[in-house]
Amino acid sequence: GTWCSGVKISYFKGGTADSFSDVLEKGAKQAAADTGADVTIISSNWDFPTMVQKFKEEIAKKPDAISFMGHPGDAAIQPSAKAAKDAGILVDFSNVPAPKSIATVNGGFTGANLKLMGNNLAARSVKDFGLKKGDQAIVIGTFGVPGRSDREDGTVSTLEKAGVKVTKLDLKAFAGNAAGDPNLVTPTLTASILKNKNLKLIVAAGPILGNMNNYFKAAKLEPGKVKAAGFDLGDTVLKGFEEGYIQLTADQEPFKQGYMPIISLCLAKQYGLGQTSVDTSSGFVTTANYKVVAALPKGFR
Amino acid sequence: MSEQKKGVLIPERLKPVLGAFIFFVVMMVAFIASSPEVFLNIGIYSAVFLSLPLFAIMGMSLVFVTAAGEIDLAFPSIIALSGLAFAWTLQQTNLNFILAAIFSVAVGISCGLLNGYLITKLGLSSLITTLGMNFALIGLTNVLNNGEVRTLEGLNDSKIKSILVGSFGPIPAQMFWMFAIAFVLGMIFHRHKFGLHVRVAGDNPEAGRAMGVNIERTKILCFALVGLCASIVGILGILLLSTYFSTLGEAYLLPTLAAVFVGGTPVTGGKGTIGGLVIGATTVVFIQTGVVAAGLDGQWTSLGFGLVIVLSLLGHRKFSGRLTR
Amino acid sequence: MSEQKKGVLIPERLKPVLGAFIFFVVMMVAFIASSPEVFLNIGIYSAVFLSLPLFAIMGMSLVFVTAAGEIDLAFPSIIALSGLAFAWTLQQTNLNFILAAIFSVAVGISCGLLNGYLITKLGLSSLITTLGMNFALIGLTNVLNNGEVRTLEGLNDSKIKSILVGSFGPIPAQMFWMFAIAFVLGMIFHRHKFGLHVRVAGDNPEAGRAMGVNIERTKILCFALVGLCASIVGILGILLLSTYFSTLGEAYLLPTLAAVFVGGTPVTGGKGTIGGLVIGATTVVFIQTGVVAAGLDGQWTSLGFGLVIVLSLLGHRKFSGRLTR
Amino acid sequence: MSNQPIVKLVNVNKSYGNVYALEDINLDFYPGEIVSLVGDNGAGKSTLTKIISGTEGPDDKGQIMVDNTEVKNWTSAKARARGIETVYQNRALSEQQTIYDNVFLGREITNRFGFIDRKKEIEETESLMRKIGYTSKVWTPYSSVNKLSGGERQGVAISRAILFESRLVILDEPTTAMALTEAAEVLEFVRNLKKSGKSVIFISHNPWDAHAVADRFVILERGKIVFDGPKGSMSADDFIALLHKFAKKDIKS
Amino acid sequence: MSNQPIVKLVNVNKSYGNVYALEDINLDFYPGEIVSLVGDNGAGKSTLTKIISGTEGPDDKGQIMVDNTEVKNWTSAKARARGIETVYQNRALSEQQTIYDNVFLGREITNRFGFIDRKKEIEETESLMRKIGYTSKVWTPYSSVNKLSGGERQGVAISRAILFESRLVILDEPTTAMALTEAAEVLEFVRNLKKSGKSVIFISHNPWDAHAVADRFVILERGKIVFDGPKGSMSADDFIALLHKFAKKDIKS
Ligand SMILES: Nc1ncnc2c1ncn2[C@@H]1O[C@H](COP(=O)(O)OP(=O)(O)OP(=O)(O)O)[C@@H](O)[C@H]1O
Ligand SMILES: Nc1ncnc2c1ncn2[C@@H]1O[C@H](COP(=O)(O)OP(=O)(O)OP(=O)(O)O)[C@@H](O)[C@H]1O
Ligand SMILES: [Mg+2]
Ligand SMILES: [Mg+2]
Repeated sequence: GTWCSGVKISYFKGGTADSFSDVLEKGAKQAAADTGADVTIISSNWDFPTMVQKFKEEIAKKPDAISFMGHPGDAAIQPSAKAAKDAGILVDFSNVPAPKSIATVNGGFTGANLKLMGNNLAARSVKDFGLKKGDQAIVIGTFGVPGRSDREDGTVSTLEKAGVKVTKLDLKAFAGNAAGDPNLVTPTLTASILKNKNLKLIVAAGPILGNMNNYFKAAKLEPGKVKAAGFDLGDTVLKGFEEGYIQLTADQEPFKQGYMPIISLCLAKQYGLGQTSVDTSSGFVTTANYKVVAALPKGFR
Repeated sequence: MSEQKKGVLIPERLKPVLGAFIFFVVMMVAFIASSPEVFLNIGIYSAVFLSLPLFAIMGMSLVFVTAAGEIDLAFPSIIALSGLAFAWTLQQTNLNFILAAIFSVAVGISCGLLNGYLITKLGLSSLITTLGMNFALIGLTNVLNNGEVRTLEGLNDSKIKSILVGSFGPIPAQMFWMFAIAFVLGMIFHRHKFGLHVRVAGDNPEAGRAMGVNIERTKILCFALVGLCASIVGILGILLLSTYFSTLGEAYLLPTLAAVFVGGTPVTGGKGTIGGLVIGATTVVFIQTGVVAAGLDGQWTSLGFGLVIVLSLLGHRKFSGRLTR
Repeated sequence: MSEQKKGVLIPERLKPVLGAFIFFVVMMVAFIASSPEVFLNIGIYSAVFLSLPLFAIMGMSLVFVTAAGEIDLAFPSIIALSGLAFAWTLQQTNLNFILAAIFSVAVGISCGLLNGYLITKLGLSSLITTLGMNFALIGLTNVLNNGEVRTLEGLNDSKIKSILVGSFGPIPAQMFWMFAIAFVLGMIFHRHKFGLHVRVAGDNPEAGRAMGVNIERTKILCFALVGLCASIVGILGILLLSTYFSTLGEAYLLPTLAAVFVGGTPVTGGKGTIGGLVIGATTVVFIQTGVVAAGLDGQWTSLGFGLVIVLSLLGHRKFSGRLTR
Repeated sequence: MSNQPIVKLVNVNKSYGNVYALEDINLDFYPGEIVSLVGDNGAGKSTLTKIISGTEGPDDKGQIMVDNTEVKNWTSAKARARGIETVYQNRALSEQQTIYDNVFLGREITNRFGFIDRKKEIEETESLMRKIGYTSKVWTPYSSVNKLSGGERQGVAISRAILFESRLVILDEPTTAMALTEAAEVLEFVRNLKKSGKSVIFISHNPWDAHAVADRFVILERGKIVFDGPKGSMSADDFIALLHKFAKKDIKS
Repeated sequence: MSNQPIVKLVNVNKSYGNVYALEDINLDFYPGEIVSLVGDNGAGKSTLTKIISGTEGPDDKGQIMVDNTEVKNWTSAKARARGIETVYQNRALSEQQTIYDNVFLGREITNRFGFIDRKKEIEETESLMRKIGYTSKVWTPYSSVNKLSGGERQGVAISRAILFESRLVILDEPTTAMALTEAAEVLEFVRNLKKSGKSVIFISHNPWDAHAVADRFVILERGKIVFDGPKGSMSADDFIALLHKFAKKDIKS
């Protein structure tokens, strides 16, 4: 398409190269191809000060619009959001909601409510797997980094409310980010499994969730003996469903988080339409419906 | 020997600074040529100058440690821990800036002193000790902070914020602080006897000891300076964001180290340059902006960053002779 | 002098190995005492031994580089890039393992040779060059890979996978490979003339040159060895996962470096120990497991990791004298 | 020679681990006297100078007396403040720093905030180097030491030792690796020190040099003093014979 | 002395940047001859030895002839293969390695895969050290060099030079920092080398030592040969006078 050509949009993705950010980028590039918009991809390594810094730099470059994602919260970005508005730049937010800043710029929001997503996953797990007081669960991820770990924090709090005892395995703690190589999680997860005699549930995301079969083998667990749930959806996760290692996942549809903001911003820029908000975290993939999902075209989640 | 080299026009000690500067200019010319619309716009400079001072202030203290023949990899965690001290005190005291800054600086300096003590008094390798301490201190920070994000909204309207990180026309206030600190630390490094002792500590500590210089104390003070600068960086960073995260310091590790070496301070100790560091930090913070502006997105940035570091090293090599083993 | 030290019962060259071993045993005893239900169960050892060989194989090559008086920080990116070569070839050739492995190893070695060339022939500092190259190579990997996750499902049933990373009873096959490589590299490091030349290169390169040793070639080969081991680690890592991510090598940087030093190889060059490295790597991979098993979750892990590194350094210091400046 | 020794060692011992580098050393050094300290490699000569100059502490039992008062926690800074200057065997120069920085190291001329008065240091360095005969068109006080030849480095180390109000100058093998003419200059310089009333401890492995400058000989062997006596009318050959007599014999099988 | 020189230098030059360390050097070294090479600091003595031993390449114009044939791309490995051994001024020892590793460095005894035959190396080291009179209860061939005293290190460096079939041995200031008796042993050793038909280049700043061992003197000054002649009946005092005559004068202002 060419209807949006000449419109400059800076699109923020999170990491330089992780599967989630890469799908975001794919979405944004697809939208660029569909609309003709001139999209520049900005990466922040998921580092908050860097994000804010890059946000300010982009405002200085005066593009037509900025799609800002994964940001560190209102206090840090509201002043810049205001500056962007004053400079006549359209701003859209994605991935993590920032109500005050969104109000400031009259922007749209595309993404999941991550905390809610975490809460929901936990609630659904309690229901589907019949968890009860005294059961144990392991949650793998990053914790206590708001914005980055809202999802996991939400999962933990809801599980704990249900009386489940949660062990947190922090990926960042072991020398950088063990998410990079899921192999490196094996020993600690095994230790945790051995430690938690009453283990009923393991929660993880992305590549770690996709590697669940290997963790189960290492810990000599039968598939399904302990339930596995988590976030994101890729080939390896679907395979996990097929082999019975994974029972539940919630996908926040990163492709849409890349695609929708560009469309919304183009509409706003070219035709003066109001910016759109989209919730991308509507459903769950379960043992009942994973086959349907697996049959869908690949590379979009 | 019958002839002598003549006409060495550039004094030896200015070569690294000049080398770093030439490299910076060449890089900027390339950037301007590739994206004039970005780099001929003053706005981009205002934006880059927001964070430049933080890298530069951190880097200056690393010049001291490096010249003293040691290395410090623990500063990212010290930023996080002293930043926590700052944010926590602000919250507890209803934004008493002075108290919070004092506490933060005290925490930062204590961490530095601890590193210095382990390294000089117990004779441990600084590379590995500070690598270990970086883990230990970020762990401590996380345990204490327990995952809170500390929003300090009141700061947005505070006078102290506008003095420290406000702006004078297009120039962020922290740029002036950076130059002030660079002047003071530059004078100390190049002209004060402490600076001389630092360089001697890195070059030939035995000689220093024989001449009555307290080499251990000198080195410990260098590590303490890292702690001090880390807490300043933490404070400025928090003021800029009005928010505290425990990941505050993480992103500083590699760019700041790179700035030290791109700036012409050799890893081998015995010399260094504060002026060069400021230029090196500027080079480093412009790299990413320049690569993105050149239309190479995301993935290309680290390729560009890496190449610039290696190229700048080659430049120093040709210009000032081999810096390092 | 009128008296001589007598009865030095432990040969000097075994001290670092013994030191690393004692430290490891003390740590394990503490872990067993704190969580017998975990550490008296063979399962945990099987699990730890899955990833231990990857750290250990990587670390062995770093012992060579460190003993040669240099350092290499680029290996994480070499893992990623040579891993990409492996995964890509497998995809292109319908899982032709031999071809993929050859290509991967060639890529890994080439990266190492490039580092070695820059460092020895152009005389650049290895610390900064490899820091820069780490950025450049991961950037290149990302540009080439363009964000794909490469799933290699067919691998799961392949014979080669079960030979390389299958298991013999409770023991993962890669443990045998680790011991085999440790034996070969240990013999080369401690008994072959190449190993002697490596140590001389780190201790007194001038002396080596005067005696006709090609110091440059020796160092370049050490960097090439890092490239080779990085590609082996990449291949094993991909086989374990049956999937390729470009973030594959990232998490190895700090633990592997720590393993080298915890294992008793000093940063100053001139000596090292492959046996110590294996013990050091084992210590490092058990740390996190131990902390988690002790019931301290999340945030405490890095605190524990950092403390163990500093403590082990102190242990070496007391046991073998100052290893490093 | 006056009757009061500048430095007096009483029962000084020094051990490194199980190795005794010095055993029960009793020695006096008087003003205006040149003492040649000789002995085999490893005899303890350098160790003795390090103890006098405060860079190494002796074992507990003995005493160091300066101007007849015992000194405790003797450091190199204190020794220099009391007029004891040392030219170390390894020269103790920081190669990457300038000549003037090295000359004034540890005793910088500063303003009251500790900032170095470069101009003054350079002036004094220049006049000093001129005085002891080291000048050059190639280097200036701004040159860093790594640009200098071995002999020139020696010159910097020596000039540093005499710049300040020194009373006892210790020279640990100052002529090692020096060519004949340069070595001769050092010997001349040692004699001048004596003329200006200073006391000198001169360590050398060259028996002719040691003999040429000395008023008194002290021979150390394996940490012990085996000879301490005036030169008197002893000839160089007598002295060499004496040295051979005390030389340790058991290095050969 | 036979008529064919082992090494012949023809018009050899060596410059470092703008500094000429050697200018138009023409020199022959004959079998069974001890040449004392002397000259001021920085005269170029070490540079000359480095060129002969292949650790530094000369400038293009001159020639190095070994056994009357010109050699090109001369390296230390080649020089050693041709029987030219050097004891460098800085000893060229790797401190952290064992004595036997140092002795055989660059010429290890290995099996055909390159693995070192330790047992053999140790045996040979032991017999060698015994032969030249260095034995000790304190160290063994297993000891690392950093445990040795200066004199002992010198012994390792020297034994390394004679272990192999050497014809020309270059000793660059082998007695520096050595005590009288140890220095005497080195001189004795040099004379033994000659007796066994080897040729020796002996560099020393000690004119008595240089005189004592020499058959022939070569005096270098500022990169040029200013004297090259047999010892004949020249006395030590004549030799010292000669040295003083040629010594560079302009180091003093
Ligand atoms: N720091 C040290 N640690 C252990 N032993 C030491 C140390 N310093 C000196 N020694 C030992 O003490 C003894 C005396 O050494 P010292 O350097 O005083 O001898 P010296 O007479 O100066 O010899 P030289 O003529 O070779 O300089 C020697 O055996 C030496 O090995
Ligand atoms: N690698 C080098 N780079 C630059 N100049 C050098 C180098 N090596 C030697 N020189 C210079 O060459 C000249 C000759 O040095 P050389 O070491 O040969 O003198 P020498 O006669 O051995 O002196 P000494 O008696 O002090 O050992 C000196 O001016 C020295 O500074
Ligand atoms: Mg001595
Ligand atoms: Mg020489």
